[in-house]
Amino acid sequence: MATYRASAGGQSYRFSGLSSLLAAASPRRSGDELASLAAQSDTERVAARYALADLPLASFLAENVVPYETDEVTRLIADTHDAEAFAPFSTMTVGGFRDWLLSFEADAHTLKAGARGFTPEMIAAVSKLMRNQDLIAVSRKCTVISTFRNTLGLQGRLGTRLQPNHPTDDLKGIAVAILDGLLNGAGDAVIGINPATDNMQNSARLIGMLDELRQAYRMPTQSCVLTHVTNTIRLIEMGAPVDLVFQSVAGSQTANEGFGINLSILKEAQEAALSLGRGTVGNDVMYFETGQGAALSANAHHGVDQQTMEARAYAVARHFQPLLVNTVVGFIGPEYLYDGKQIIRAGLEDLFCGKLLGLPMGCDACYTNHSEADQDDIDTLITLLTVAGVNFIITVPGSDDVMLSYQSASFEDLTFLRKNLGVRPAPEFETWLLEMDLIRLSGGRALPNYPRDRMLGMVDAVGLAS
Amino acid sequence: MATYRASAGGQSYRFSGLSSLLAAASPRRSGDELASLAAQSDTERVAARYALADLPLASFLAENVVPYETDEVTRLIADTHDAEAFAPFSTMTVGGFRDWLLSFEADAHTLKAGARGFTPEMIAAVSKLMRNQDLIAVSRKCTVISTFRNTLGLQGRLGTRLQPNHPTDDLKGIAVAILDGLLNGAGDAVIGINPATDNMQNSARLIGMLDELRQAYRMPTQSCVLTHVTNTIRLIEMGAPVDLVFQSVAGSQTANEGFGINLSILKEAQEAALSLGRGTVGNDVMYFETGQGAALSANAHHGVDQQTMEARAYAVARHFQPLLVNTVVGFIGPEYLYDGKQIIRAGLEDLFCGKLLGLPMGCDACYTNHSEADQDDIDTLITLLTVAGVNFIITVPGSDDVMLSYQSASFEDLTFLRKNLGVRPAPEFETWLLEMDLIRLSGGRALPNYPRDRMLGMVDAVGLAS
Amino acid sequence: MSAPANLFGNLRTLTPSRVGVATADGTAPTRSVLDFQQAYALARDAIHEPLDAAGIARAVAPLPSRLVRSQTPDRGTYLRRPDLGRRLHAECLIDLPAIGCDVVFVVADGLSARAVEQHVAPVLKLAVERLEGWSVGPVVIASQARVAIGDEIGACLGAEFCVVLIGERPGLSVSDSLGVYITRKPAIGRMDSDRNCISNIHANGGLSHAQAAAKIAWLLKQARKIGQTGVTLKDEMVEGVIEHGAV
Amino acid sequence: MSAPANLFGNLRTLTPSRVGVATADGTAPTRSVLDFQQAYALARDAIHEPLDAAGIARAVAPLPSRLVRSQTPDRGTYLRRPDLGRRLHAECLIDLPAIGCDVVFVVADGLSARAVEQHVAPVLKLAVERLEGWSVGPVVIASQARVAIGDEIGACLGAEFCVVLIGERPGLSVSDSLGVYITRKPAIGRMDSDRNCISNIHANGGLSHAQAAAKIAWLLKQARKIGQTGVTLKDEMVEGVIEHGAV
Ligand code: B12
Ligand code: B12
Repeated sequence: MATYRASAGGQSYRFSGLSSLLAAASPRRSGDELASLAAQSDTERVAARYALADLPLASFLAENVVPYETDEVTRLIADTHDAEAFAPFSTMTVGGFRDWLLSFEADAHTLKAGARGFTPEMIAAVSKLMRNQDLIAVSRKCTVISTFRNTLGLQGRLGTRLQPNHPTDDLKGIAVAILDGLLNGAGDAVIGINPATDNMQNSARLIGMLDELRQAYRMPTQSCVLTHVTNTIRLIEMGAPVDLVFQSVAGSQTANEGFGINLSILKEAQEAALSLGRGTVGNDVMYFETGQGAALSANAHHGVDQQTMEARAYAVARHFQPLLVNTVVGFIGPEYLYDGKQIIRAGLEDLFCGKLLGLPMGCDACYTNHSEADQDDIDTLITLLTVAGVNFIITVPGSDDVMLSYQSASFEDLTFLRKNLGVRPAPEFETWLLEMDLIRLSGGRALPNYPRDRMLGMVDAVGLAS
Repeated sequence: MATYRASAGGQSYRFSGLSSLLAAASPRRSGDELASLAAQSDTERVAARYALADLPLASFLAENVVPYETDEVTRLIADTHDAEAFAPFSTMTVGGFRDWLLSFEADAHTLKAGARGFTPEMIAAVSKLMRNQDLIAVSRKCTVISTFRNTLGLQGRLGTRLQPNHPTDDLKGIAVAILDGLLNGAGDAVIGINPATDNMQNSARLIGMLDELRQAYRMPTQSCVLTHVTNTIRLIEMGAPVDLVFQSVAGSQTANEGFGINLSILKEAQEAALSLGRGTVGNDVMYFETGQGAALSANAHHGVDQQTMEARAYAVARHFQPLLVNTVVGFIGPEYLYDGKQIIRAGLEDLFCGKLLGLPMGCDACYTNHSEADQDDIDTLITLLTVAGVNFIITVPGSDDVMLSYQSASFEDLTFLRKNLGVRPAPEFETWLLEMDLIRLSGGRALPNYPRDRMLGMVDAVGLAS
Repeated sequence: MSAPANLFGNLRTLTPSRVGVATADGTAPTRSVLDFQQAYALARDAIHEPLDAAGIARAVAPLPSRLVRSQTPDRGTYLRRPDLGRRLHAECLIDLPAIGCDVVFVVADGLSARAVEQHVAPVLKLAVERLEGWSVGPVVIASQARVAIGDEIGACLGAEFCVVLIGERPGLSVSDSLGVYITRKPAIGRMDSDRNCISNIHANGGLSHAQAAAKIAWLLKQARKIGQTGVTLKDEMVEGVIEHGAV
Repeated sequence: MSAPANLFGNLRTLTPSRVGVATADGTAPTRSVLDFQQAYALARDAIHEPLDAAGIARAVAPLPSRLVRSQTPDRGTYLRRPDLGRRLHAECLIDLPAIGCDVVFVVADGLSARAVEQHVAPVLKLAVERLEGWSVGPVVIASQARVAIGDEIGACLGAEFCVVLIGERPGLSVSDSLGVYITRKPAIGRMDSDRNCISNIHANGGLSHAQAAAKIAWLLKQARKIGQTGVTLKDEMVEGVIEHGAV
């Protein structure tokens, strides 16, 4: 384990090992303080950044932050590293890499070419040297497209997950929320329900309902019931019309074990979903959620700061060619991201790291009521994320998820973003919205009510089907 | 003094007088806490907002928050209120006004037509019911154009004050900073120096230097030395080539007296500057700075919350048809705006209030080292402000004002905003930058060095002139 | 009110969600923004309400109970230090001798003491009724506690199963939602994948006390049958499908 | 390093400003971002350094001095409560009898104790030298103080003029900048428009001790002549134009 030294403010500091250097270089964050990994002072933090800036990127190929022998995520990262893609960066330092990322040379093309050469640790490292505006500027340049029944991630487009949760998975209750989302033009990334219960029969029923609705209205989008991956595998076996397989993933083998998963389960699930061949535009069948703090919460962080662990989760995700990945950034609570400022920063970091690693990255811009954040912070974050070219955001009715008990963006927020930043839905979904008279491309005045009236039938239909 | 009642969270609250209602409805803010005006709890705050939402806008014409008899700012507001412009709003409540502002009906045209019908208190009131995204959306719709040697405030444009301060007003030192700004395309709103000393001869010298530079390079912009207005009047009398008259203004007569000014001094200064007829495109000759907390700091807030006092300062400003008004939002310190979150919110409020009242509103997105904010917050704020259509921002070399000792946006930040949000300089200035080969409209690669080389002479020239 | 909002009028009763908020112009009207803020203020208050542990003890009687606390000194620390909320305060160990039992119920305040006060006693009573033949340990009422505190408690008592009933984080629409976490062979270091969860037990359109109790019993019995809790124990309870109807 | 940055090389010495930061691509390079952050960390530390009041007293000797403090209990409160920093702690009043004098110098830590420690003694000495014939009161050294504390001090002592030497807020390039505020007829309630200010006294390209002292003396003499301080007292000092040269 190498020792790194640097001084700042007239004091010199040493950091033993990449992990402690990375942790000390992180912006102040409650999770790293909880893990006793954070820098003790602002000057120590700057010293760590000086040291990090001078570190060759190649160092991250030489030293693993989590042991190769005992961790399959590390093995995945090391074994799938693309040395050829990395070649142009092999002599760069982390600081030089930041400068390159901000240069004109780094564009959609070169960033895409580099993605498989970057390890999560490299990307986490460079993000620690970046200001919010740097994270935004680079994320914006980076385009990652994924496809299933529509095309997500195109420039100037903003996708949305329509999240219609209900505390007892009541079908009509869920249908009303879906209707609300569609009337506001949401749902191109996915219509995705978190089921309140883990009951298999219940999940099957939800999947069936989503598929019926989609077909009845010929919606060019995909659906998902976000139950545990092992449940979804069974549901596929049972013949349920599964579009996407969902799973929460984390950045170490142990953390994933805490989620009851490993790489081979994910592989099995991906293959099962692929076998259904339900995609029309493409066949990206996986949907992953992540979020800083998950590994630490499971005591499976191996002394690595939470943002680096998060980036490692992206290495897991990218192995399975996902349609959607989103960080649920303020979801867990203040012990990992204390307030709006930390949530905003983490949201931008996660977007940056995910995109640079080649993921179709979205964000659930959210907070819980025990953290020091409010809806103003969400307004701020979704605006920044949209400027930064996020692939999609999560939207729930009135910002209030009544089952998961936290606040995210709302359908109205989507209208705000479309009006003020000019972003548009996925093209196939946009065409459908126009056909259904649900949006006006120009912005313009309110829509007539008849398409809405027509769609109200949706809720009754669900009643009959169940 | 009316009493207002409302309940929230099962508790009922009463607020005596408009001032306490407005204060209790304000977002949590250190300045209002310092003044013992803030709501005691989140539920009290919401109760105040319910009460405020139901209040007719006309109430603000019936009750003055600062007495008419003893305050010339109140008299100015009351006596110049345009009842005809107000007519369409005369039956609206504050809550209904918010909804109207967010509707399609409220557009650049109707907002402009309403401006003189709105009082600062009405606008401050409605801002308290608005989320960050509402402030952004409405500010963006509102266009205020002002002119002197160029046209500021056009849609899709972002102006900049180039602020080249030096701790001893060294001419060459200042010239280097100006050069740096120009090479980065800054300076269309104004090239404006805060003189370190109040010495008259020194200010005269600075004004002369700015005018020489401007003429030598035929820059279609205006200059300003931000000394006290009474000094500027004398300088005009002495024959100095004054483009703009600067002054800090506040929202009550007493607070302005604390600044050593009153309305008639401002009038005198405006007339003096107008008499010089130096504008080419137009003749808006006044430049005002404001900032939440100034009135409270002078103990001249009359029990009114700091944001309402700030909006009242805008009433002072708009009376003199300014070219530029900017809030120096985080400039004073944590006693008025504690952290990044409060600064960001206040910046958006100030922009909103200023624009709705008809001001060509800019913002100095800044913080001091004793507040809990950092450059990430500035990145966030300038991005939001630009989306919100701010007329101009302040830029200083490397974000660090070496004389005023605070941090603002930098020239590089302007490049970030131009690249990522597509905003452009004032058209006349843009043409000049293109002629001088100082920017590429397309974004594109770095510029050749020759125009820069050519401009380096600027610094030597200043040496000779002095 | 704009037309689509009116259209939503009837549909709104089908879900506690804030549906149909948008005006014809696609924005959230003032009323809904303020209602949201009011709910937010209340949710935040709920988090800080202290647990009336003695009251819970009385409510669960005649089941015997023990009062314990985590290593968390206060609420502020509780929010930042989940590690402390997962561990028993040393002085409580003495109250939890290794008696051995089939199942121990642990009542933990979690993020909502209110949820515990509203729902624990009836759920517990109904669940125990369904567990005929099971030896049930004393109810352990833990303050400033997280789910994993049940691991240490269960291990101390020598319980085969631990059922933690805990206050879920308060949301804007419900601030008294109870969650249940079932773990076989509780021991410090158990992972969440070793447990099963029943969530959203509350009266605002959530799971009823009877439904929750039935599911606890079903999962416990199934767990005993297969010798496992966690991801390998699947909820295939047929009555588990919740009846649908008005909220 | 990119070309324009190099071009700025020589020019950079002409100002302490962070000029010529942008790379050819118009962004701030890593090095400058980190240097900025380092300066930020240091500036923030500077704000919290306590004043060595006894050390200042020794440094200004043989001028007699008095140590006082404001009503602020600690630094955190100081930052949030300027009202308390403007008022004398009650127990200090006894040390400030109404002796009457032409001018009293008040040394206040303000936001930078470092500025006071670096610059007060020499500036004070040079200023007093230039004030021949003036009766100078004891130097009052005030901790946790704001500019306006001089009003109360001056009033207590019965001074005609009060000159407050105070630590200005630390910036990234200089954290020991001294400011001077001169007020005629100091009394609680004076406004800032009643004062004159001399700012940016420091060694990083700021005003020298001699220049500052000369300006203090000029302003005091002019103020006595016109019977006023504040906006009506204009700085028309001819030597006031600062010599220009290398930083
Ligand atoms: C926060 C949360 C998480 C966090 C947990 C990390 C943390 N430190 O809190 C994260 C994001 C990591 C998470 C992950 C998952 N969660 Co979860 N989670 C929640 C949530 C929103 C709040 C829990 C809470 O308030 N706990 C109370 C506090 C005071 O206790 P705590 O000790 O701090 O919290 C512990 C438990 O909450 C536990 N936990 C969290 N989720 C789950 C899920 C299961 C099945 C188990 C056994 C434990 C568990 O993790 C925490 C740390 O040990 C609930 C919904 C709700 N309204 O309660 C869903 C919920 C419990 N989670 C759920 C699910 C399905 C999952 C996942 C299995 C999803 C997936 N497919 O991967 C994963 C993996 C869980 C695992 N095995 O570790 C479901 C459970 C459904 C069911 N009846 O079984 C719920 C009810 C939400 C839902 N309906 O989708 N979750
Ligand atoms: C903060 C600040 C302000 C704040 C003051 C409010 C506050 N609560 O702090 C605001 C924005 C309102 C302000 C306004 C003005 N300021 Co001012 N301000 C400063 C700044 C940046 C820091 C002061 C500081 O750290 N004080 C130390 C702390 C610990 O003490 P304090 O008791 O909290 O602060 C008091 C004094 O700073 C005083 N104050 C602030 N500015 C001025 C200006 C003058 C002339 C006077 C007499 C007092 C004064 O107000 C504070 C509250 O009483 C200095 C620059 C610097 N580097 O110091 C310029 C500075 C002092 N201000 C300056 C000027 C010119 C002004 C204005 C006159 C501008 C104008 N044309 O209107 C106005 C009006 C001042 C007045 N008469 O009230 C000049 C003074 C030049 C000179 N040598 O005379 C300075 C040096 C900056 C500059 N070079 O432009 N200012």
